[in-house]
Amino acid sequence: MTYSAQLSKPLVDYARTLREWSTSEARPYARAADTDHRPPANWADVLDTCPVPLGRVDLPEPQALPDFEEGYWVRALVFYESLNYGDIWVHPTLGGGIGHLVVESMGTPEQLEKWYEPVLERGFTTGFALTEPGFGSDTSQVSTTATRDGDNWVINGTKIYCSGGATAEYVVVFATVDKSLGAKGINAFVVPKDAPGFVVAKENEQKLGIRSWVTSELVFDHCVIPVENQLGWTPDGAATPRRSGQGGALGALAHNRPNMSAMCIGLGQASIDVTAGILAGQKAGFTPQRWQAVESELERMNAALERGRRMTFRAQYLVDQGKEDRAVSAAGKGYAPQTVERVIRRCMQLLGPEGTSQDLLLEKWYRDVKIMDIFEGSGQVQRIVVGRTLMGRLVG
Amino acid sequence: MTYSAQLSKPLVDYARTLREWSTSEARPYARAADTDHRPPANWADVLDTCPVPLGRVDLPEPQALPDFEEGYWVRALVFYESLNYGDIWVHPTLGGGIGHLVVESMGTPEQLEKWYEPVLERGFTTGFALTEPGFGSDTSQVSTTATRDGDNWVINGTKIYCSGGATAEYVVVFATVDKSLGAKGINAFVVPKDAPGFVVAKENEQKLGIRSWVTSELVFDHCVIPVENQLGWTPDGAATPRRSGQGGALGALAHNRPNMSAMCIGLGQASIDVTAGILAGQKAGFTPQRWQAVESELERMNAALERGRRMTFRAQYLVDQGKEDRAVSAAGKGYAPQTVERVIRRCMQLLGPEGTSQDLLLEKWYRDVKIMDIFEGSGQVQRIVVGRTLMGRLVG
Amino acid sequence: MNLSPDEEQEAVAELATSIATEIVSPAAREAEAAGAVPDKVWAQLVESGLTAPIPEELGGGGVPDAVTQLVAVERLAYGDPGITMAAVWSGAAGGLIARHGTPEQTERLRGLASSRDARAAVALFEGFGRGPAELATSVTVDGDSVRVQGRKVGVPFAAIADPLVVVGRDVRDGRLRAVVLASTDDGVGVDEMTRSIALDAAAMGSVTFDVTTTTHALLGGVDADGDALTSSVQHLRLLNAAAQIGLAQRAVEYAADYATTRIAFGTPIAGFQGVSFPLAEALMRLDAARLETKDVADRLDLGAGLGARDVDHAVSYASEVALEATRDSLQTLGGHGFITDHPVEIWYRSAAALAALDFDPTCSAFEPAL
Amino acid sequence: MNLSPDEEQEAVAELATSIATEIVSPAAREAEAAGAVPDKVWAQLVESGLTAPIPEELGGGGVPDAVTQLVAVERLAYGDPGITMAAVWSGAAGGLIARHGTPEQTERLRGLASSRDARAAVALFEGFGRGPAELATSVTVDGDSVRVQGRKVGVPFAAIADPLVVVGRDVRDGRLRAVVLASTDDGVGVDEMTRSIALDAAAMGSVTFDVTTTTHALLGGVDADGDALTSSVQHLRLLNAAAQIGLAQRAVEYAADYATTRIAFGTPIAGFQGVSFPLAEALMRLDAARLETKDVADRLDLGAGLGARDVDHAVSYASEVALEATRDSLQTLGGHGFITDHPVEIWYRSAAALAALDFDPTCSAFEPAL
Repeated sequence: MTYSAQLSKPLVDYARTLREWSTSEARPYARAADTDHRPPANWADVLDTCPVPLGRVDLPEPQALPDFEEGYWVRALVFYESLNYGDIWVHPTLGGGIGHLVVESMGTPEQLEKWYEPVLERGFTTGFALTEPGFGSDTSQVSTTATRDGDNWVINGTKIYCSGGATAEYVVVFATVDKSLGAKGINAFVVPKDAPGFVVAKENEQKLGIRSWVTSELVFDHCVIPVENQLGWTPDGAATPRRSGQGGALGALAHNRPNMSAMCIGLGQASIDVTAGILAGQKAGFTPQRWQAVESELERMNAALERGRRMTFRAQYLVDQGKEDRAVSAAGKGYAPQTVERVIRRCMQLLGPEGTSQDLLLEKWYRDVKIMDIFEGSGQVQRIVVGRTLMGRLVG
Repeated sequence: MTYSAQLSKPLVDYARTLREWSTSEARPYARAADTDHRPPANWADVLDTCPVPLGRVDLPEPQALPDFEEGYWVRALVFYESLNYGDIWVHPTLGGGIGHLVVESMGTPEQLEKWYEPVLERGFTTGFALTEPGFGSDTSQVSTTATRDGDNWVINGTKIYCSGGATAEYVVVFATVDKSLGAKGINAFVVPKDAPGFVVAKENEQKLGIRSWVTSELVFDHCVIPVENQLGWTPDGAATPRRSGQGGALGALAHNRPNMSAMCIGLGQASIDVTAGILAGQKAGFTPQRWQAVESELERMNAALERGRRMTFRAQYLVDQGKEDRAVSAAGKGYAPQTVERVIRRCMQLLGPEGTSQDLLLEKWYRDVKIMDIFEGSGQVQRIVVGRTLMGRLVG
Repeated sequence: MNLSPDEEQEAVAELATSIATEIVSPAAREAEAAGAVPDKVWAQLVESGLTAPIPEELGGGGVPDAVTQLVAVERLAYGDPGITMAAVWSGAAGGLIARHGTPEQTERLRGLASSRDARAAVALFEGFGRGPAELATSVTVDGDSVRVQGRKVGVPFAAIADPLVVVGRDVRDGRLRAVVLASTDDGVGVDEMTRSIALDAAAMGSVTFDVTTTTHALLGGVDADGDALTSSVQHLRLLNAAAQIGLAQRAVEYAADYATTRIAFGTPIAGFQGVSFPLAEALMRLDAARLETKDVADRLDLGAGLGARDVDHAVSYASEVALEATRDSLQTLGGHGFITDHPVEIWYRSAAALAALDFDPTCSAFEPAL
Repeated sequence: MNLSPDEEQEAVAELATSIATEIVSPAAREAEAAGAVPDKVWAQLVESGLTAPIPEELGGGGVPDAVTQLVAVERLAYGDPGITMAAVWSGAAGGLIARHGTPEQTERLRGLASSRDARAAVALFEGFGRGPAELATSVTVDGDSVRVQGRKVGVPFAAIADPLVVVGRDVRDGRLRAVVLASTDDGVGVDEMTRSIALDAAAMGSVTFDVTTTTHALLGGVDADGDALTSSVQHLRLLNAAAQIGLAQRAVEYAADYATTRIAFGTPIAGFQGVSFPLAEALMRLDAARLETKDVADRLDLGAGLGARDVDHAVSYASEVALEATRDSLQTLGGHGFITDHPVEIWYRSAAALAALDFDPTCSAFEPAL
């Protein structure tokens, strides 16, 4: 088979069906989800209306996503773009979270059996607690401590941006066992939601966007967990960890960068399409010069979005081929979110003040998409990753 | 008087006269100056045709520029923009150079009498030798050495980008007397063109642009000069230097940043005007959509140029008021040259392949203007200067 | 050429900065939540005389020159753009009446200038990139009768403004006209009000007009000078640009301050050029935008043969600068910029709201991030 | 979906890279000075079969698929764009004839494909942003007679090309037509040749046509398929984009290499994000441009219902990327980038020349630097 960037017909059809469903069935709840800071109460009913599998974990039988010849990760991109084309509120209702991905990445066989496999079987949300008030990108600065006390670890510290922190069965917490070791002292611990000293300080943080996505502030106040909850450890001591502490955290996130880009692209495409639809009905209001400019703008925005889409597909294509390339996925992440931000902004401008009003969803998507420019590494981080392919570790 | 960015009528008239002259009389020699890597042989005759004073130094009586209420430095901007609107070849024929500015900045009274005042009286070119093959912006890396030998200094090293290096009466050379002192070991020395060991390795370097501006590669091969040629020194030892070595070099250049911006703006405006003139005659060749785009482009380019002009004027206005602000002049230098580069490039594109041919001067100006984005500090340097006003010395 | 601030400008800048810092900024969240400026803050702004250019003899605080007005708005918006523009837009209606009104019309200002309850507005924008010369809102004068027809967007206090000064064009000679109405007048249809991405304290909405009134409502009467009105209206647009500059300057300073204290990879993040350069660029661009608005405002004031496009470009550039500057400021804080513990997100949203209010697609262009 | 290079692509990339590095790049300055590709280099390029997609049975090196041709041009331009495009543009004429010609026309290729002296050209561009659908050059077929009228710019080997394949539109049905002429034919008026900012090895010029010939000169005869020709012509445009990508990639790598060894302020300058980030961005954008050209080329090859605008945008983006990438590369070297001791200035100039050759002002927009 020669070079081709075309998706197979089954995947294209799946994408179309999903996009149409998310537009007609999910999007109507988008404004309320933002205002209420949670998905609609009837979210399961809404999901029930979807004619294609969504990979739900809330059903008695976990629902698998269909397979396509393109492979797992490329399928994921199509899924995320199409789903978020409607709105972003659906995403967390599909459960999962990312805590168990860290378990999968770093756990011993016993730990996988205890904390990873049940997620696949039963489907429940797992939390992830890395970021702290004192740092963001520089994860070596973890200041939450884990202190050995006999057969237990005692955890102390504050974590923010814990996705699913308030609703997860357990949260994977990154803490240092010895600050003097720097990044090497950081370990991951499974903290069940009922552990003593586990405090939900803010159930859902007040955010610019993605308000219906629960991110919590968690406080660990002498929180006690058994020693075997340290990932990569057995009660008898260190097992061979599959990945180290920081690496584990980043490893679990690595494949997610392109997914984040795909969500952005979904929102960007939705914004262009909504805008183009409204403007088409308003053509008479524009001078011919301005209408030409408007048409060129829409065309250029679509071309830019398509560029981001291609970069993102390439990154996950390589993952599916077993040839993961961090710089390729970083390039896509550096391109797509900021470009989509500009796309949505420009769409709002083209529509005038009504474009920034809450009558439309563009202003919401503009707020939502901002985090996707930060999550999984800001543009600076992506530039460092890409720059190192040319100039090595000098780039930092 | 309230706020006003308007120039007085006399200065506007002077600018117009100069611009018209440089366009009609100087521009016709521009292509040859580029090809021949020197100003036209009859340059003095060309200058004779100018109806307003140019500040020539080649005449028996040095010619002063007229005074205007706006002050010395604002006048200089108008002068540089208008003069270079025709082409850049005229500039060096007006003599001067910048070596004597360093003398003025760093010299003792005796040194000023010997090397500065004669320039004002007789007018001749003075050279400046700072950059070396091994460094550019980081002037602390000067590796040319000055070694004391009795009543002499012996200078060894290679300098590039020496403006007027091959034609100057003397060159001010920056050399270190003690490498271990870093920037503090760097001193400035007046090296007459007939000093033993003064070698013109390349009379005029092969450059992308400004080919008619002589910049030389100079080699100092055990070049011997008297000890009193060290600026700020007397035969009896150190006088109180007005400024230190590096500071002297930078001080002499500080007021020149906005001048460099003004030259750029002259070239940018010339490019827009030439392009607009040609395109006006080709309107019929464009579709209406494209013609609208062309018109918008020209308008936006003019607006951008005007922005750079305002920034540049503000910087020199402050100098004239005795309130020099390095960050203000850095902002203008960060804005104008790169913007002009894009302006000229876009003009060439609008004209198609004939726009990049040597039939027009745009391709020459595109090459010329590139150095103005580098001379007197690249964009990075300007960002550091401006960033420090917000964040202090952390920015570097 | 005189680019130095004069005494009045310096005094205004100082006063406005202190009000911005001490009164406006602390009330920003409250005003947004309430969708209205807190009474006490409104009163203090009205008393300052900074937000309505109304002569002292009409009970106002005096009419500063055009550049000084920009300075005042920029500095106040440095405190909070939502509160500031609510007051400025309300004051703008009074300013227009004071400058162009008939004696009968200006007389009405006496109450307005000092009232703490009055909300006035100018209904100017129509979207579609239309500048004053292209407004589609029509004013038909027929004997004593005047009919106003059109649709306006981004009208402050859309549901309650009184006076509501509507700007349109005379169908007979094309001259710019303003008509003094009220939101509650017959024929004024206010769309259902919804919140916006920002600036909710100004309670903006869309309004459809089909009003029949008399020539008494024509600002400045039947023979009003359309060119003078155009100049005033263009000036109003520059006030929005000034607000963009003020809010963006604040965002950049906030981010720069954060960058000097926040440690990552062993050093304050200001030490990374990837962090410091975008902020430096924002500062450079703000310089350019500030000079542009001042220059254009000054020339408007002089009646200098100014192309309308100069205003279009000045407004457009200020918006572009503010959009990117607030974005880069938010990014400087990373994830922390995304939570409402920090105010950067307000400025980020406000820049977007202002940028959509007065927008011409031919003055700037979409560019992908890379 | 298959984004992996196949064996042919890998082999072509390897061959082209080695020719680029060992043969093309070292000859760059000489070719520019002479305004012609040195004979030996030309011969080696022709022998490689990489620059002319001519079937083996006609004496060529075979016709690779569209994406593979892009790979070849990109890699060769990595060596030097001037030499590469001279050969590619000459080869393109042969490629068009091979693909669309009548047996009589393709027969003539036997000599051309292996000749080291022949210079052929396609006269395609007209400026004004015109894509193939809008070409103003007219082809009038009247019985056995064919008349070609129009003006072409950026015609390679303008004064000597034989064959010179002129692309225009049939005045009767609007279909795209190509007519096989020679520069020396009656009615072909070549403007006085001047040098350009770059790419002088291709000896480009402007040519005016008013030629009367016979239907024998119509590429593919009277009934030639206009849509198939359109697809080929669009593909030619993508080759220019590939050249932009190749030269820009080279510039970025060169600058990155410099940045890792050049010391300033105590550290290799690659350690400053102000240096490394622009190069990283260039690399990211090159990735995007490369994927775009390949995708569009592949869909052209498939005859997939491709909008002509996709080609316009791909070409435009590749130019934008190359212009900025070469600029940032030159800046990385600072003053040293400005002297001809380093080759970055060649790539900087070449990007400008290619960017002006095929340009549509509606696909991108002027942006000030700040």
